[in-house]
Amino acid sequence: MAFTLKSYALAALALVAVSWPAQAQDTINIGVSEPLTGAVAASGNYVVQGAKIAEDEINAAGGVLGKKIKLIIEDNKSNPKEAVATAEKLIVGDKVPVMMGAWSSTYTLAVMPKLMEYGVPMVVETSSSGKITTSGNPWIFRISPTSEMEAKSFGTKVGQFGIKKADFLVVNNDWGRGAAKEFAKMLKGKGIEVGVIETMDAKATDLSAQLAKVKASGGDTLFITSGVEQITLVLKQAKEQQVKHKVITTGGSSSPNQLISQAGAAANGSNHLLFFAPWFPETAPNPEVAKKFVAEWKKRDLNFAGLTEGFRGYDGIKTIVAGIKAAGKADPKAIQKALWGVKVKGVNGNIAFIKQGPAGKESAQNVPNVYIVTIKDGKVSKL
Amino acid sequence: MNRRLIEFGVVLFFASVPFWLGNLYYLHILITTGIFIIAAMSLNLLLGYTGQLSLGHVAFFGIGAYTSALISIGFDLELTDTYTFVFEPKPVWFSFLCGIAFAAICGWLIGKISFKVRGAYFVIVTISFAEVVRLVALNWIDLTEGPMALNNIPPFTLGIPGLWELTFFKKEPNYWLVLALCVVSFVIVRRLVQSRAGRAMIALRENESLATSVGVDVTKYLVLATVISAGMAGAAGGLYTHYIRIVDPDVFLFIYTVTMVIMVITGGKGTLLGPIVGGLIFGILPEALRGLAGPEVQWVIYGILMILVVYFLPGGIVPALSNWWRQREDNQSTSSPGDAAPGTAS
Amino acid sequence: MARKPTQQIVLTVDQLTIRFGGLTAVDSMTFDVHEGEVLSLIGPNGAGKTTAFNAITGYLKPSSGNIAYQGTSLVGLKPNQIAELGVVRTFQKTSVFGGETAFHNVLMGLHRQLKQKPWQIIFGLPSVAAEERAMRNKAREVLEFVGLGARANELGNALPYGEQRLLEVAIALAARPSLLLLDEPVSGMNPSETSSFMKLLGEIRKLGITVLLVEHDMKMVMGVSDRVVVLNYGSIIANGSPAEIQKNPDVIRAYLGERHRKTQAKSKGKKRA
Amino acid sequence: MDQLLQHILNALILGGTYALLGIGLTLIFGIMRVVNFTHGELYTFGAYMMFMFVMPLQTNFFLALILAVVLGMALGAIIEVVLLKPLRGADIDTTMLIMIGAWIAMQNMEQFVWSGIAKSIDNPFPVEPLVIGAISVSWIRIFVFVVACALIVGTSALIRWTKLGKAMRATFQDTETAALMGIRINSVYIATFAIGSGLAAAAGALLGPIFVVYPTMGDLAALKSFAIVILGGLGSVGGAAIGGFILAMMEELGAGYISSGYRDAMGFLLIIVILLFRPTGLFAQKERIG
Repeated sequence: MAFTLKSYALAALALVAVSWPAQAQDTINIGVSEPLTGAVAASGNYVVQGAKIAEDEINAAGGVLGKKIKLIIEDNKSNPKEAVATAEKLIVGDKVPVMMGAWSSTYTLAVMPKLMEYGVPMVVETSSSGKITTSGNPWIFRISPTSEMEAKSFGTKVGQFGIKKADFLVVNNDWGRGAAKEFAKMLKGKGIEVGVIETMDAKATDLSAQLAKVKASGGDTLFITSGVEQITLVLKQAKEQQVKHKVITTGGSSSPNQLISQAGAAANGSNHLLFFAPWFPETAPNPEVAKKFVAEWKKRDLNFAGLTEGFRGYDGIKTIVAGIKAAGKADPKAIQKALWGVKVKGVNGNIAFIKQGPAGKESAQNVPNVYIVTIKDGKVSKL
Repeated sequence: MNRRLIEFGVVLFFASVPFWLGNLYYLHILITTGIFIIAAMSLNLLLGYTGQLSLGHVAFFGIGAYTSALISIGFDLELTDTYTFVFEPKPVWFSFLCGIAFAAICGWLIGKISFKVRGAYFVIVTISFAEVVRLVALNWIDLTEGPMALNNIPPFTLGIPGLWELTFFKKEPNYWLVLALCVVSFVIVRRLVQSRAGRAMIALRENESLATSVGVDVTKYLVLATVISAGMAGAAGGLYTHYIRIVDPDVFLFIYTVTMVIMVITGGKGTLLGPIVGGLIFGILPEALRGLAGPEVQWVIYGILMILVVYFLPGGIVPALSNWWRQREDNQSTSSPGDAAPGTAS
Repeated sequence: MARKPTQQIVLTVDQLTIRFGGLTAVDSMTFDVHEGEVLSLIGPNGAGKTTAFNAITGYLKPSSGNIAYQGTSLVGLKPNQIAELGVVRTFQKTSVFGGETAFHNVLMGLHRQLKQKPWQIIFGLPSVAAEERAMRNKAREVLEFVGLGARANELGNALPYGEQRLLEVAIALAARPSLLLLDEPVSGMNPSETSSFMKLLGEIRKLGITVLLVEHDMKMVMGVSDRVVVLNYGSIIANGSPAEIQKNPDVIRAYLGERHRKTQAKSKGKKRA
Repeated sequence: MDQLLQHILNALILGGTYALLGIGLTLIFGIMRVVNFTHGELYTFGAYMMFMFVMPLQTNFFLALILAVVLGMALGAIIEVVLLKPLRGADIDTTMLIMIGAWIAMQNMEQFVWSGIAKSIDNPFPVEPLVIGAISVSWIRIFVFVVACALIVGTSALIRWTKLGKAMRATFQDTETAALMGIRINSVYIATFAIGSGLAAAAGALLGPIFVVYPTMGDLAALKSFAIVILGGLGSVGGAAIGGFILAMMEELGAGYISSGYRDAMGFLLIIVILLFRPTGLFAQKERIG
């Protein structure tokens, strides 16, 4: 039986031998949880590239509170549970005072209880589900628009599209379902008929069955909400199956340039709701910020198609750093308090937070700008 | 008794970990490792003792997790247009037991069905079962929230309702809870394999026709092993769900079964300590290697490691070490007949 | 001293026929086994002896005919159910639990004699521990009985061939048979091992166990059997005492004359289920 | 009605590649008694090779397809020689564990080399689909279907009429006797594994340009191959071919008329139902369990 002891002792030794790299305290760490692999990896990587531009820019200007900032980037693998694991690691392991993440609404919603539990604020850069800011989590600071905001903004221009009957093909998660719900509500409010609402798994690549149903529904417009990878597939397969609907994508993750390069002619005629239009930075509320960001992106030889996502990371980190500066210390509670008062000139526009959700534990929501672009003959043009 | 004392000491040592470890993140790793060790122990009962390569084991883990989560947060199901079945939230300890029970029932059902076939067929049936369960969890959105995941699952609570209650928000109580269930699982498996039932399972693994010739009922014992194994895996799933407090359909991914298989094979299938040693290695190694290699590279290493273990150490680490130890002991004294524990290397 | 066999019939094999596809392995076989006797089933390779064994113990489904043990039909029962009735067999090809010690091999054989239930085991009731202790003693006794007492801690597949065959018998005995079917138990044993096995068989008879034996070793068959049934090409050609069989001209022609040549040509038709 | 026709057409075209996957797997199982868990990775490998040749290297599309298949066969032969050859005579569970280890290692290597981001592959076919009345199909899919059918027919012909095919069939029937008759079993095994792998790589290389290429794409493909093979009976080439088409039809119709979410569940439900009622598959002639 002495053997029993021995193996346990060995295991214990292994445990003790796991030593953590000592953390240097001359930097302020910012946790980032993004999907770097998996179904929506492309978008996550673009966001991180944008965030890195902000990091370098801030550090080149001397950092914040006399210290450099350091992004600790974790891959949430396009999965809500992994998103929780990254939050756990960033907050408990790396002791970051503030986070940015987690791209999809589903991942963000998954992370939110951890923010409550440990009391760490998170800037939400992409997620659009209404639930995020209405569930009473005071650690949430969202700079991206909700699906409702996006639908409302689109509603002012819906007349230009002449829609009679709309169908939906959305990714099967909080983001897609939320978008379908809000847009359908808005359209019905305008007297437009809503046909089929089809969902697709985030990992699905063969969408022929859903498209056959959309085709059979007899609508004239198809709203698509998903990541750019899946939108590419939908456009290609819709073309193959002769689905004649006019296409409108929502959610701002459609990267029109990537669609043009990967879906080719199938992308022609499609319309896209975006939160940054890098082809026309002069139209942004802060043209100098937008132009500088686009220039830096190009200088780094990054994929132009990623700009429509990359700005989110840039704006998010800028917002966080403004919060840290206003707080005067890298403390979660202080940053949370300070973020309420920040005014940031971002790529999308001027970032400032309004209150949303149940009284006493409101979440913070920014009111961003929405753009619509159209792909014509392989080129992006303003609507 | 010397042996009892050592075992007690080992448990005491592990129980003392939160007092001196000092880093909550390490504790978090230990908790998830412990949960996987329970799952690996349950798989070992099937894979190691009955010799059935069940590659759908994660289904029971996930069923336990989902059942316990749903019962603790409540759910409603629109059964017909006019009638909606509303299930009120129940206390966590109760939901946890329900998770175990439901996983065990599923184990019974699957055992009854899949032991009609063996070998490659059995393996594929078990994989298919896990995959079907995953797709149900993904698509039955009314019940499971599908890819949106079940969120805000309550943590464990302990105490007398109304008088005194302790909610397991913190890491330490969760750690002790997992440790306690590890010990319970270990004791159950040990009692089982050192009894009539366990010997019947081992006999089936060693020589099925000989086993039946002395009266061992094949189906009965394979199903019994599956039921107990599924219940234990369900318990691990319940622990997981109330600790992590979120569960999504990816909990059913094949890779988690593979993780358990690697733990059992490397540690030593059909040994009591194998899953513990394998579980500790593969629970802690990813964290230890994190600075050195990305997750992909790590998984490449684990895959190759598994191949090497099957080639060069087919029994796993524990039997190899125990043989080495026994040979040393044999040089000093000879043991009396019949004292070695059956089918174990401890 | 062996107990006298009674005229009480325990096993009835009636018109047993087994076909594999077009091949008839056993054709209308009919014989009885009496309580307490040693009955040998002999015949050249491929005569259908092992096939008949497999049918009696439930490893093969008969194509037609009936098998009954103490009035209960065995047809359609599973091997473990037949074992529960007290009919226990050994296998032609050496068959032990190779990865376990000899002691545990016998413990596994004791399966039928234990009463503990799974829930009692899980809760660790004292009755389980008491039963385990009793069974461990019993296992040692059985090992001593077959003469493997000193080998208790050796792994099954590490034992020499002759001792593996003894271990098989020990496992079968542990299952407390009332009818023991031995399939070529001494094949591959040397003459001195064979003669000590014959002594062991005598001891087994003393326990009141009826024995049905398939064996090629004629010295052994003639030495231990009360009666002998001779098979050729699936049919019974003779049935009687060893002395009668040795004089039977059919047997001499069909079987003994050919035997030598047949055993040279390696086993064909030793098909098992 | 139009929708039904479209579904049937889609299923027919998908079925061709499913059949390729199934035949590859069933050949390896039937002849070598190995459950090849790397099958999905060879499929992924074929797709990535196609991507590599067509996109960064700008190789001709059709040449790239041939190269992808050949490289898939080579990789299969390497796996056979390195991993399986030392394990001749080992039980089926041992080889399964080895193959699972190889699968994990290969998949993560792909992830490491190509990153987790999905890739798409250009094809030289016209974008405008072929329209027949109310239904339509793209030219690339027609091409894929034709190539898949050609490969199925080619493989069957190889098994039926060539010397290698005879050796394979003999080994399938009885390895020992085949060896006694002078068939070099090792060569047959290597050839079998290479052909099976080549077919998986071909399926990946063909579907890659239709869908997208990503590191875990092989998981579902492997699981579906299992379903196809069980459906057709382990070891039955004809059964696997028919099984591929049946599975595709069930998926497409299930997705179209029941729920698109359960599309991938069809195969697994089918496995469970078949094994309950006819464990040897629909088309197996011989009883072969275990």
